[in-house]
Amino acid sequence: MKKILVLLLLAVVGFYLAGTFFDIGFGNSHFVKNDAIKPVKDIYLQQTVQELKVSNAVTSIVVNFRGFDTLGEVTVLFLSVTALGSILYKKRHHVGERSVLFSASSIVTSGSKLLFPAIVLLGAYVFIHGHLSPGGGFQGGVIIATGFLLMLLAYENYSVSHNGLSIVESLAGITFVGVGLLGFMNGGTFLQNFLPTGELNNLFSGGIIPIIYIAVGFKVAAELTGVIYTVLNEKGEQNG
Amino acid sequence: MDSAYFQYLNYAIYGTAVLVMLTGLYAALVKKSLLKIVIGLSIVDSGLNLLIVTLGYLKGGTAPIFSSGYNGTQTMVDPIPQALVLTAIVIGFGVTAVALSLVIRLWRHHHTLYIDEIKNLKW
Amino acid sequence: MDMLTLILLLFLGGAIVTWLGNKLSPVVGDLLFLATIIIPAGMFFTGVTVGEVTHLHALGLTLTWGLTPLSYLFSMIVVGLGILLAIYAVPFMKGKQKTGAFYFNFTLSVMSMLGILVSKDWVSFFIFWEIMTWSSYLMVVLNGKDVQRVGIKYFVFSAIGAYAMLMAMVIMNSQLGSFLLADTFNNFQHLTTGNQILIPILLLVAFGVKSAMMPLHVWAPDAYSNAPMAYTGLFSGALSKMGIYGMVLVMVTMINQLPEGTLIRDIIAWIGGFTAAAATLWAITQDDGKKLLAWSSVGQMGYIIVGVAIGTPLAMLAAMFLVVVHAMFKGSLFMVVGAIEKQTGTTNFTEINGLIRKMPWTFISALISVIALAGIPPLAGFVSKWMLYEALIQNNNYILVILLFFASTAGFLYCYKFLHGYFLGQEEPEWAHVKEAPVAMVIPMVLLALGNFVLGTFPQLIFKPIDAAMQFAGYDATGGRLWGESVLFTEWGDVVTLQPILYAVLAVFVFFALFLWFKGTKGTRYVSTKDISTSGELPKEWENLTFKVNFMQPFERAIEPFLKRQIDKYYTAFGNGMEALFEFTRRIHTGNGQTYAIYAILFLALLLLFRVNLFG
Amino acid sequence: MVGTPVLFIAIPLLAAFLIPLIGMVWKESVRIIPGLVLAYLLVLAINLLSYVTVNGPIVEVIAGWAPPIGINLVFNAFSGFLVTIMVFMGLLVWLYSYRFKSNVEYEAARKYFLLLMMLITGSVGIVLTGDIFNMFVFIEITSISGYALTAFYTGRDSAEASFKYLMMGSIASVMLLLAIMIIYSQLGTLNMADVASKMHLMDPKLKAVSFILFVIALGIEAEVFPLNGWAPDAYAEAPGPVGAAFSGIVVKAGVYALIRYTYTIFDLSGAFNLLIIIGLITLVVAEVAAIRQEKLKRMLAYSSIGQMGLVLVSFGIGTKEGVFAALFIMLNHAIIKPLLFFSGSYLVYHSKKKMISDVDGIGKLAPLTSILFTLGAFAIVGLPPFAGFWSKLSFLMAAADSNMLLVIGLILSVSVVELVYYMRVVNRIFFFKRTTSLLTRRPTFNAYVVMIILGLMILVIGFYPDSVSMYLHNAANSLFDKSQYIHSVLTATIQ
Repeated sequence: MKKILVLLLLAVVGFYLAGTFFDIGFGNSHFVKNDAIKPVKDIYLQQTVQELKVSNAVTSIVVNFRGFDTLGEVTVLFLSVTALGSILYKKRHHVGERSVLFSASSIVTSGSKLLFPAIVLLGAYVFIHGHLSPGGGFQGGVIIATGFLLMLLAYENYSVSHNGLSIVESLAGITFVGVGLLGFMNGGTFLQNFLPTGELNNLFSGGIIPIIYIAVGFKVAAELTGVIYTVLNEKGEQNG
Repeated sequence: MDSAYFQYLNYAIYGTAVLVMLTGLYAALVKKSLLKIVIGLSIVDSGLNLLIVTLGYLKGGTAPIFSSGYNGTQTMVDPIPQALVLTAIVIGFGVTAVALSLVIRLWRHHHTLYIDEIKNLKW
Repeated sequence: MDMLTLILLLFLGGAIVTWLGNKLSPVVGDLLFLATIIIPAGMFFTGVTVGEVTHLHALGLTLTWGLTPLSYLFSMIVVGLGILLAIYAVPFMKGKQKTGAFYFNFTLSVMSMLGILVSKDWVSFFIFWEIMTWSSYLMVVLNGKDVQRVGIKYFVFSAIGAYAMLMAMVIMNSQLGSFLLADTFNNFQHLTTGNQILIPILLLVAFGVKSAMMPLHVWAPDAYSNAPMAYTGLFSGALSKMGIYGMVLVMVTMINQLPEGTLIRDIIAWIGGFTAAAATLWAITQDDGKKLLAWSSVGQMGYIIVGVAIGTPLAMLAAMFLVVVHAMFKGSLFMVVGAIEKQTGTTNFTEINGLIRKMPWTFISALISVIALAGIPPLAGFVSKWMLYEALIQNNNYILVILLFFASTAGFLYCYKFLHGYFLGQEEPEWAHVKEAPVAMVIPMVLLALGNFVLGTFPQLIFKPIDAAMQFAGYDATGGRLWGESVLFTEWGDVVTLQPILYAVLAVFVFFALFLWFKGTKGTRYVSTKDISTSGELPKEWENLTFKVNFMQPFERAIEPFLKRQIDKYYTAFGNGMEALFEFTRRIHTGNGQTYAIYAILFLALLLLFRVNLFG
Repeated sequence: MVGTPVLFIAIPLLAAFLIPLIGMVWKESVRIIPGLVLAYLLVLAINLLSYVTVNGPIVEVIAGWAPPIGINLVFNAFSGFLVTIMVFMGLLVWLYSYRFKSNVEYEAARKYFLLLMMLITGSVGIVLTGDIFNMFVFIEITSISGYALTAFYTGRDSAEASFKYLMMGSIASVMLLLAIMIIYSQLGTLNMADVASKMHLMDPKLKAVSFILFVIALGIEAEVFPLNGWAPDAYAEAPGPVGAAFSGIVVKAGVYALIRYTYTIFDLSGAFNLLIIIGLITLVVAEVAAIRQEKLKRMLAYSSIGQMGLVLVSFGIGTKEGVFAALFIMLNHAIIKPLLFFSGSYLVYHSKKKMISDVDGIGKLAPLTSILFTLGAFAIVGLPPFAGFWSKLSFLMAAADSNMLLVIGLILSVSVVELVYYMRVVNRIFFFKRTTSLLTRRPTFNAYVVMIILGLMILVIGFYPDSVSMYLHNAANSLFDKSQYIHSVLTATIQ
């Protein structure tokens, strides 16, 4: 009964949603054909090369044009880590008793030890080159976090320092806001670029964009690791 | 590429994205296990992200990256949906993490993941 | 700061200070309370002149305050009763709980009633009306008995009335662009026809609730009897008169301008007549003095409503006279019950007997007030009722006269029941310890009772203000001597005195008193109900030895079919039905998170389906 | 000017990132810093509001890109007014809960205050932002803090409430993103003013669909009827001050968002009718559900939902007077409902199930708390001379001016219901015999201060409504003047 109702409702919703998007159309420049519409994406693309000297337009949007969103996004991550800690908070901590069913084989353990530095390096590369190539702070941070996930899965008693994570997290966050505020004091607006933008396609280009993206990379890595670690340390069988 | 082909792609891609969303919604609305509900919600997110990225596509477009030898901004796909989807993914991750931790809490408290039994608060 | 604002602020501040002072020490609270009532009241009588106007501004609205002759008449009742009951209340509340709350709400009630009377615009009228409502509500629930039923019933009806008024006033404001009473009355013709009907009806509902008009009266008996007796005098005597005040305003201004006016007047008059008759029957069946007086109050309000609704000069005069007189005798009677409650701890007729020797002053004021209540000649009640009958006959409302006459006659029954129940009959040993009430309680009630005497003899004392009030309200047919329309006064020419009647009746009265006294002094022996040794039988527990149980049994049997139909029951059934519906509605929130999500999708689907209807 | 609107976001974020660091050295800082931040924000808000009153709206450009390119924050009379209320309430909530969890360890306190601060920041961000996607981000910040705070107490059923909230919140965010993308795909911009100025170009069908999606998404935040199933649970299970923050701050942000879309961004004529319809349904269902509640906080929660319904109806009237009344109701609700939550949670402090019957006769044992609760109850049902009366009166006047007699009648009948359930509680507090043996808890000094401040505000507004009416008028004008909003944003430059 409930299923049928839900299916019916979803059919209605789907019909209208799909209809809407079919109307919008795929692959064409679907903005309303009118002179009054000057899509901001054109400005973004232009300014990305001309002003910011950043080759990855997505990065320039994420970090600079819409950097405020990204700040919020980073905050969301930060909050979800805090929320996780608060939701799963217990007065008596049982650290180290992880709910793994069986320990990993030696192939896995030594293999992950081998891979771990490479993964971290890759992650660092991705976020350092965020403004030049596809990728960036979030992607790099996630890659690093997967490295930690691998280690945590492979070693039953691998532990990450909570304090360390939270220091990294905080420092990275402070860097982000701090750079923003510096722009506020220097150039007049929050998150405004105040460094020389350099040459296009150089590592040192784009002004504050790489700095922020590196901070984001650290932050995301620390936060994701924190999430994984917190959930992993949750002992299932315990009575709350 | 002719326009009829694109018309099919239109239906195929948007249809898929909407279908993924609806599948996720169905799971979230009908499945009884909390975990499945959470999975359903993240499937909805995936479908949505697919939809958003698709919206930015331009016929014959290139990636919005100014590597050496790029030929004009006119052929680049719209970078804004990509930037937005990045944000959406991250937020979706955060929400999923919180949701899973809540599932753990509910398991601790009720010793069940069956949503019909978690109804202490009602009316 | 001008006088009116100052007076109202003094009341308000005094209320708070009294309440705090009472926490400090009861004596301080008592003194502060008396000061709070008496000082502003004195200022009101000395410092405020009719016609003076004050303006205040709030939220872009202008609040206008000023005294009119009509409100002056009512304010005399409020202030007079307020002072007397305040004096009465201090010993009454001694040793009781929640004295501070009592003083606070008493003062606020007096303040709000004065506020209503000085309001010249609807906003301040409504503000004071609501303050009056909640302060009296807190009094009704003060003793903690049956709070959820009685208190909520009172508040719900008051709120319905108040919101009806609120609706009427915002409609008038939007249509006429003014909240001023005068503007809304004068420009009433500019409203659309629908609103011309709607607004008076809404206002009549509002005022009908407070004045306990028949289908809206169900709160009154319970609320009157549940409030502390020191307050009920004010409640029944002055507070319910605010409804009458409003009704007078509506009747003489709006209804008069309506083509359907006569029909509405007739309907209201009939409702009033029916209220009087039915409430009287209910009063007869009560075994509790409080309840009896409460029903009697409802009945008396019925008379007043008839007078106001008929609206001829004489009828209005009668109604206004009854307003004043009712405040006096009902105030006094509630004080009597309060004194009895204070001294004996109960107010049930079947439990108390023969207090006449224990509480003689209380008895005397009860006697005088009851005579006034019954409308027996020498006292003021007679004058008002006479004029009312006369007005009705002049207006050819013969059936209504018969109804009222029936009510009035039946009223004798409960009047007698009241007197007999408390004061006559055998003396029981268990009440041997009862003493007369404290002087501070006796003096106000005797004063009020004597007031009936005075007004019954020299009605012109109050005719002058009533006349002024009625001229203000638009009656000027007889050039300021409206009482001349009544046979009662024209018989003796222009002089408004009733001394001849008084002397005649007094002579008969004294004769009978002397007769009883002479007869009574010869070897009277006071016996209790259980003292039936003369017949040689021993009474058993269950044997009914007193008349007071089933006092009016044959009569009650006669009116039983009528008593079965209680409006209260219908309201209760309606309320229960509503609550069941509410219970059903709230189960929409089933507690299952998934269901809520389905609601969201359902809502989305609905909006999508009706997109065209909604957004074109 | 002492600062700019961006500090409303930047300073709390900086503090949020700093707190874990400082907390390692000085544990008490996790309590104190949020308070200092909120106090600073209050000073800032008041300063900016008075600046705005004189000099017109402030449009703050972020990252050096003037609208419509970059994101911007708009601090005008309307948003500034709401921000001031929110920050003020936030400060009071902080003060109230300052010693609240003193028996809990450092970790819990750190998380609690951090999340609380971010809840307020997120709400402020929703109100300030001038970008539709940025609003989505702030809504998510608010929601995640909300989920965590709802589930803060581990002992109760709070996780259940939080999970319901999260489910609805997820659906909301999906709908919101869909709606944003539909708009973006048509107009190629995300800036509110830009979108608003181009809205007439959009295909009416797409416009309607995206508006519907917005209504669903923001309706979940604003607790509109069929979408508000989570709200009573969350209010009841969250810690007392968080419930107060929800009703005083978060809902306001949700309603703001809904109103901003209806009034400024979309130009759909049917939108106002829709607001009235959903507002009325919300009001009726919530009040009707409230009267049958057995738990105090759930009752307050339903009452809060009902008030929001009234606000929506008032906005739906669509006249300046209606907006004025709606803002007045919001202001009063922001003052009164926290007072009720604060005092109410002390009244049932030691009760396990928080039943209404547990307050029987508590008036004797905890007189001041009871009187403050009663004051709040009287004020919220609109009894004069307290604050709620004036907002109710202005609402009715606005509705009467638009000839909505049936709406007036319905709302007044619902008000009777509202009166009944509040009076039942007041009766129980003062006029019932104490039946339980539960102890009463004396509120902390801070809690007393907060409650008395709120009580005084109720009295001040009640006796002197003109003390706030200027701000309300300015705010109403500012919301109503759509072209001025668009103009001021699109011509904004970097100061």
